[in-house]
Amino acid sequence: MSAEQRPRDSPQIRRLAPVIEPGHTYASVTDKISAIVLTRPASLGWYAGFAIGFSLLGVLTISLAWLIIKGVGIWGINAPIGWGFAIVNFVWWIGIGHAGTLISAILFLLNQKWRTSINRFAEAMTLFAVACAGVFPLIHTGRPWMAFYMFPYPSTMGIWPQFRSPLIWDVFAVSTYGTVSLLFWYVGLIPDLATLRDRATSKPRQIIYGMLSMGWRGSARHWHRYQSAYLLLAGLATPLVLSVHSVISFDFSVSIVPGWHTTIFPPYFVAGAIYSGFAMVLTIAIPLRKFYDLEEFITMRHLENMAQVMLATGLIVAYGYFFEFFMALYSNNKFDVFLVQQRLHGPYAPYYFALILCNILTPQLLWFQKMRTNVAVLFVMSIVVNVGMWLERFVIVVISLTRDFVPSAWGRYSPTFWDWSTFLGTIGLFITLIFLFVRVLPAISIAEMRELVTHTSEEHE
Amino acid sequence: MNEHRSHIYGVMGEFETAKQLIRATEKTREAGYRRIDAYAPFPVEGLSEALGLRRSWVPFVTLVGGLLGGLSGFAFQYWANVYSYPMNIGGRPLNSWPAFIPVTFELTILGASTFAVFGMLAMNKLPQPHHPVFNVPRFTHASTDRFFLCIEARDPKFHLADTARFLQGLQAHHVTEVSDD
Amino acid sequence: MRDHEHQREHLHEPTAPAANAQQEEGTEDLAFRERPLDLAAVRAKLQSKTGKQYWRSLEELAGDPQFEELLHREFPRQAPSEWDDSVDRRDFLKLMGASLAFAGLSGCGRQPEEHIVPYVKQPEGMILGKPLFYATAMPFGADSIGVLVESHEGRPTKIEGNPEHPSSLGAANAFAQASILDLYDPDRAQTPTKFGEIETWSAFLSSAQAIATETKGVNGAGFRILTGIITSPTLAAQIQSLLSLYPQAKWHQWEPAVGDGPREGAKLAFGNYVNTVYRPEKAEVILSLDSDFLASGPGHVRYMKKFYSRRKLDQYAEVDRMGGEMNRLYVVEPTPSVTGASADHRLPLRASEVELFARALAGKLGLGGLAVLPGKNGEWLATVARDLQKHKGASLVVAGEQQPAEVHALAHAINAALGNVGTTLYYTEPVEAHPVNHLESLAELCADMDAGKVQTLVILGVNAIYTAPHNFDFTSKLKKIRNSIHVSSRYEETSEYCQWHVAESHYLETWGDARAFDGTLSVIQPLIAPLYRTHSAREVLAAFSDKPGISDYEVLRDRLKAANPSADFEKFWRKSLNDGVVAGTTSAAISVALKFNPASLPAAKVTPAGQIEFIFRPDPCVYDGRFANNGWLQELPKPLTKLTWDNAALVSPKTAETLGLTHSVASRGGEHGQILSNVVDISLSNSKVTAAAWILPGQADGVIVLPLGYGRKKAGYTGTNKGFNAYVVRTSDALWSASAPKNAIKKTGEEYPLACTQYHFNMEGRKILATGTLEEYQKNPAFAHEGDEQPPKELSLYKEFAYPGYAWAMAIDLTSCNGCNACVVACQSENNIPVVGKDQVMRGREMHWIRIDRYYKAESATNDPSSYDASLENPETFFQPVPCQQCENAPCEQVCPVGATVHSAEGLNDMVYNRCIGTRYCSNNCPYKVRRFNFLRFQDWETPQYKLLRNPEVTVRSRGVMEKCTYCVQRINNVRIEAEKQNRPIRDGEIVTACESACPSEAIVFGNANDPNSRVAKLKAQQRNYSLLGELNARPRTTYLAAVRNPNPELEKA
Amino acid sequence: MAQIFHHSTNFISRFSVFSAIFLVNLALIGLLTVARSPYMTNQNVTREQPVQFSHKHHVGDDGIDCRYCHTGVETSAVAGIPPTKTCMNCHSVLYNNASYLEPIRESYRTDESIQWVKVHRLGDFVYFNHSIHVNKGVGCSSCHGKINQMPLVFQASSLQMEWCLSCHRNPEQALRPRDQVFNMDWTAPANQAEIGEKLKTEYKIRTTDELTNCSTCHR
Repeated sequence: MSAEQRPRDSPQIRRLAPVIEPGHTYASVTDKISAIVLTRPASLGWYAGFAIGFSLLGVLTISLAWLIIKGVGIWGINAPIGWGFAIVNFVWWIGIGHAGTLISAILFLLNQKWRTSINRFAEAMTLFAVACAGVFPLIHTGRPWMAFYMFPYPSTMGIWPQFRSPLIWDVFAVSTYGTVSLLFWYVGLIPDLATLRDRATSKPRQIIYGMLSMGWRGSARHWHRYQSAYLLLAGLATPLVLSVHSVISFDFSVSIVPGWHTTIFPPYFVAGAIYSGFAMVLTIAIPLRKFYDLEEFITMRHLENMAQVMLATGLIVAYGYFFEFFMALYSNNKFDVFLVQQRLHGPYAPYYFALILCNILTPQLLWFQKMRTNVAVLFVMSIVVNVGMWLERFVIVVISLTRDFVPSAWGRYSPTFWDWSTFLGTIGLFITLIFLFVRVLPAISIAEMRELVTHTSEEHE
Repeated sequence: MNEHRSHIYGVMGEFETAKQLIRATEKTREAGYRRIDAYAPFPVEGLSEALGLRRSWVPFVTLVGGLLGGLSGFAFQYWANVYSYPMNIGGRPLNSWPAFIPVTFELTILGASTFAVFGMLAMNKLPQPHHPVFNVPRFTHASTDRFFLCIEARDPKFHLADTARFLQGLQAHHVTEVSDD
Repeated sequence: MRDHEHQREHLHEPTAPAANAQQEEGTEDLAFRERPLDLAAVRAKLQSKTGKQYWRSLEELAGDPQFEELLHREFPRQAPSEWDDSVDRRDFLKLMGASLAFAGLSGCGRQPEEHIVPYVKQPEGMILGKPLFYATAMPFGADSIGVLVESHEGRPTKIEGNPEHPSSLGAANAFAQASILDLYDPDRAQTPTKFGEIETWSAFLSSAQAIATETKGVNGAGFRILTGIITSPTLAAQIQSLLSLYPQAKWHQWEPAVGDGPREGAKLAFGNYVNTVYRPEKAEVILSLDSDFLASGPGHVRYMKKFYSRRKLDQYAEVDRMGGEMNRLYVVEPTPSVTGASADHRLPLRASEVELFARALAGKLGLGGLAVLPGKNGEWLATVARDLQKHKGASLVVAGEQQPAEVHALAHAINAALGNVGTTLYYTEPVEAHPVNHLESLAELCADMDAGKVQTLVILGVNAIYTAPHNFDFTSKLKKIRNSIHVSSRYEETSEYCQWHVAESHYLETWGDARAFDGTLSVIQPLIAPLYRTHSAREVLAAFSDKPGISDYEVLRDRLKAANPSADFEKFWRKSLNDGVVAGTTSAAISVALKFNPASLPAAKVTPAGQIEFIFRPDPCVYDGRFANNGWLQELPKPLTKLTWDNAALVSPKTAETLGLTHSVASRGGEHGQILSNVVDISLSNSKVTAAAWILPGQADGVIVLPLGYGRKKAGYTGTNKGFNAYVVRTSDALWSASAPKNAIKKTGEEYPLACTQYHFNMEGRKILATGTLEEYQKNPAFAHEGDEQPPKELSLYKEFAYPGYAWAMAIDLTSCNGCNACVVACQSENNIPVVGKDQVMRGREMHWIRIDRYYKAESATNDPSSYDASLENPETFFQPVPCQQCENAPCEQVCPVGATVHSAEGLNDMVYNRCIGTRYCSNNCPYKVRRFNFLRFQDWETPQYKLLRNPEVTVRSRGVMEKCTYCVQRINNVRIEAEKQNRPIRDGEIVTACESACPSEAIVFGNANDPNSRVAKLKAQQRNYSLLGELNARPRTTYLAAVRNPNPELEKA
Repeated sequence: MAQIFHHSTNFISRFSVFSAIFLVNLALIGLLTVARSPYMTNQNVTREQPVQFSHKHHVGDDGIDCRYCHTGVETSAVAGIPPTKTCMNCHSVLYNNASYLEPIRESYRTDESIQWVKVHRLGDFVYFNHSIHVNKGVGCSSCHGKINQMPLVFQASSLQMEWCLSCHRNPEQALRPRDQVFNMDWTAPANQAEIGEKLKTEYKIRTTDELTNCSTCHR
């Protein structure tokens, strides 16, 4: 039977909803996806979006220049709040990155076919998010031009980085994460680049795509090794993605600051990362499928599955929040107890309640199929969760620092203009990269779609 | 016949579906051809078996990379903290091995994955932008919706006319000879 | 010398080392210099400091040599001072242009060629690279503090106390230590001026001589001299000789922040002026009648040392005294002072009621006078009286400088009655060269000026227009004077209205002498020839005499010769210079007969109950305004309020409630930075001032304190327009306290941001400050450890690091700390700590390496003084100096990614500035929050004067770097090197940290904990010894000795 | 279209991949080498001085002791550059009208200091103390090289931290009898190892632990 006859709302059929609408051939998927890059002219909307992103990118450049000139003092940080927006944004961006790797690696291992049409741009998103995140650890230092001290090179001082510091772990974790994601993404791209090479009409494009595809010719022998390499990468990326956000959480849990020094952090940070990551994937996927009418490839099934993942991870995060309280009260450590109380009725209580609203209460709507299948709702929801997860990092990083051990040193934090401009700037960087990406590279993995076609056609036979 | 081989890479046949390609490949191997290769727009299940490919070395290379990364990672941290410049950091022991684990782990992953990717490319002899098969005009479809089987001239059993006929016998369309230049 | 061998000034760049301006003046000079100090350049640079000087365009900028320089530095040298972190557009563009270049050039880059500029003739006695110490004295009111000045190749860099000097005994107060910053203050007046136009000294001399001849003609009629209190015999003699030269000339005195009370009180009691000297060490019971004798007034540094020598409990445990001989201090005062806050018992009374208290006490002791104190205060009084009587001859009653003559007279009478005279206090001839009633003296001058009887007025140092009672309207009167000469170190309010302004030399630039509170004479010797074309008061006076141009040096030597016709004068002279005191000049005790009957006193005038009492007090940081331009003192948190850069009208919580005054915590900076307070209009004696209100727990209700010294209109870059000017509402009839109805103070509805470094006063039930009474201590010496959660060492998974050699450690006795701030300034001066300015303090970014936390022992429902709470009416107050705790398990070290802070083999928590990249992780992870971060470029690299100031032994930190207390590692290293050269171990007490050496109460002790005989080891062995937040197991090397107070059990019960 | 790339591109592309990797590493190594090169350290770079003062002549030929001019070396952190007066002690009579000594005489006349060009330039944040090294048996030549053979003084050592550390980690290699400290021609004897050890205990040299503390040189 065909798409239009199928009643969309009856559950048991809905569950069978395909990951790609039927009636597609190898050729048709190839055409449709590669067309976006090769033939379709850039729409006005694209230019508009790109313009926005690019101007925000300009804001970033200015903010950074001013930062280098004046020093981190242009931000709201102070003593005792040594870390502010920079670290909040860093953790937030890294978190967003995680969904990409997760979708492409873990779902691949679990052999979830529905991943195929979203993994490509999810991976791209990962890379760009990591790029945005990577900005902060560097610039948040007092002397960025000295940041190379963090790398283990044979200096004339005969001294090495301090490997007990979580920040050094960050350096390795984030750079590894960046590298591996890039490799993973590129390996996935090679066959599609070959496709583009073969379908490109203009010489320059042929050459560029040709170079990038490295002369891929779909030889069975190559596919043979290719597959095992890809599988291995997926297998490696999975523990990596888990480790990276654990390491990020070590920045806090390894310290002794009340509100940071918690063993629940690694799992709950990872869950939070995936949570925000899927939110961001939705934020991108929904407009993408709309504007480039890819509804047949990114189907309701994808959106719904992602919604379900969000719900699940959201609940884990909620559990994390709960346990922060429980452990503090249970341990009866006076500093922790005081801090969690501060969260409820300290000067920053509103932020905490806003975070609960965004991250725990709102997502409960996802229990209802109606909501899960309502594109508009999902889009709004994804934004809300992104905001919520940002707030979570704000609560953890900043608010914990405002009330630590010695009351005489208690203080408060408020961001300055430059805090905001830097944050928005990175969003600009992200948007810019995403827009460039959809124009020059296939946003959906063509080769894998072809596989999907075979499978679905087999299903239909 | 040998004079052919100098400028001929092999003979290539084109197929509609993956299934046809697999069948054809099996037949070709039964016919005793060994120096053959199949081309598909996506990894076709069963094709490797049909070609009788052995387990790839990629996993082994990856393992080596992982071990290298991890071991060197830990060894370096140990050396730097215990021998190169021992320092009392907050009363922690010089060899605070638990603190060295994260870096060691990340380096293991890094080593393994880089070896996996570059190993795969190397074994595939990539990059290789130029290849005889590209001389076949219709081969562009190999990256879209067509499947190709190529019997190479290097194969001892190879004979231009016979092999071509053999391929046609497998309902291959457009059997063409692949020139080698 | 150190400076020309290795540049100390900067992390990455060489900056001009000790330039020394002496050679500018061509004087005989024993100093080294590298680059001449071009005064024009100085001025130009100083202008740029105010941020006026910008490049007009990037092109122009690109051509600019400064820009080239800027490219090779991490950051622009000419960028406006970070003190105001305003984002200026052109400033922004200018720097934008440079920004691109930074990326490439910063970090690497070769060091430019440098020059070594040796002496031509090296002064003998100087070893290059080794500091020399000179003894001199800082004149201050009716006292002078003997100091030792550290000098590096001719540039004084640090001031410490002179152990030989009676009023110092080796310690120093904040003023004395900060006075070195005044020396290098770029805003000092640098040449004589006439009507504001630069003039030469010779021009002044000639016009002075013209005046002199003219004056001679009318034998002195209309010739007046106005000075503050003068204790310098030489100067006094010179004035006297002038007066004898001009018979009709007059000498007037005006010291705005010291009342006539002490003088007139003595007159009232004994019939003539006498000077009172206390011996707190001999007193078992001390009652202070609104006297802050531990922190201000003549001899206070000595008094503090002596007072706390009686509160050391079982220090160094030689004898197990268990505090047996601990003295007891009662304080009656209107507003919490350093003395009052650290008292065993404190009774808040309105200033005018203090006199009632004194009368009642006198009555109780049977001296006549029938006044009795109603209610609880009466009981309090009775108890105190009993306690005093119990200790006849070993008790002491001290009256405050701002209290009226009556109270002082009563105090004298009471002391006499208690038989304290000769034991706990004694009387001497006045230390002041010419004691007079200052108010009358100034009034007379003003009257005469008004009457046109004054043609020539020479003002020595007095900033009369700023400080004179406003009803005298000094300004308009001064305008009438034909020849007005103002001699002061800065071109200030008064200078503007004078014909001549003579830039006065700093006391470190001149020869002179001064007497201490007990009459001891010190020779003031110059450490450096005048940096600018400045002159001493003596030179100015000489200009009007018949023998002008005679140098201070000669005058001084002649006087001393005359006074000491001893055989070998040179020997005597050298000894006097070396010791800092002139032997045998201490005034002898005199016996005085009490001619005073308390009963005969007229009724005291007391502020009516319904009314509000406004009282004027010198500010604890800028005093009467003379230190207004001193950045160290401006940024020094005031002991009780912890306010910086501002004064505020202090109100008690209850009064605040009735007046509806509150604070709110600003979101930026918050409790540790910015507090928004209500602005009030105060209309008093038909004048008005607008001030920020500050609610101060422990203040007497119905009292509003107006601290003097702020609201300067012409103080300099640092001090101008800070706070409000209380002098504006100060009149001659209400010099120290004025009463007015409630409506005299009105909320304007506006809010004013105050920079407060510690708003939160509650310990939140955490064991931060262990306190107890002597009784508790004697019952349970280990009371400080009740409820301790410090984990036993065995619990650690890790093997201990051994510290076989020295183990540097510090013990701070909280019993002895009263928050006087001496250590904070000492540290700032020793360690080149920058001043960051109000805006940065409000963001919680002050840089003090040692801070003094102030906590109230108040079971307050709220932590906010601005909401009234009975427990805040008179809370017990405690102070806790917090330097880096040098933890053995330092949380900061473990998280530093680059190993910029690591542990030394002697247990120091080393901070390596040049390795630090500024992640601030260490600061986050420091439970004591003692780490300080250079968020912006706080150091001033441009001003040449500040380059002279810096201590070459300490790296000057730059932007983006973390810094903190290092136990003065530079001092440790230097001492160790000397010891090692002699192949001997370091002796206990050989290394003295800056804070330790400054502390008048010897609360801070540093030493080697591995040596069981060291003082620090003995202190740590005490049961009072505990570590701050011990439960965190950071194992601090800095530990505290619990604060023990000695309250009167009788009052405890009540 | 068919073949897009020429045969040669196969080689070119592979070659470029490898050379890229190679070049990156080469660059890194280069960077580290430059950092240690005289270009950065000014090692072995002789400087033009206002007066071409020859240590070879004064020390090597005339045999003047270091301490005659560098008076602070035993007592102070800095050895000290002699005042003009010191030069004039001799040169008021010797070569007292040699033209090349004019700057000296002029300085003495005008009381204007001579601007010598600095040769040994430690990092701004390093607190080196001459006296302790000299007193503990570290000879001048150990760091300054054979001054007595230098017509114009140049910096004989890199003065980089790793160089300092090399000695602070095992001092015995540089220790000599105190009477040899100012001997420019002293060379380590064959049995320096054991002599060093002996001297190390005799001089009470601190442990390597202590000598390599950050605060030993940085404050």
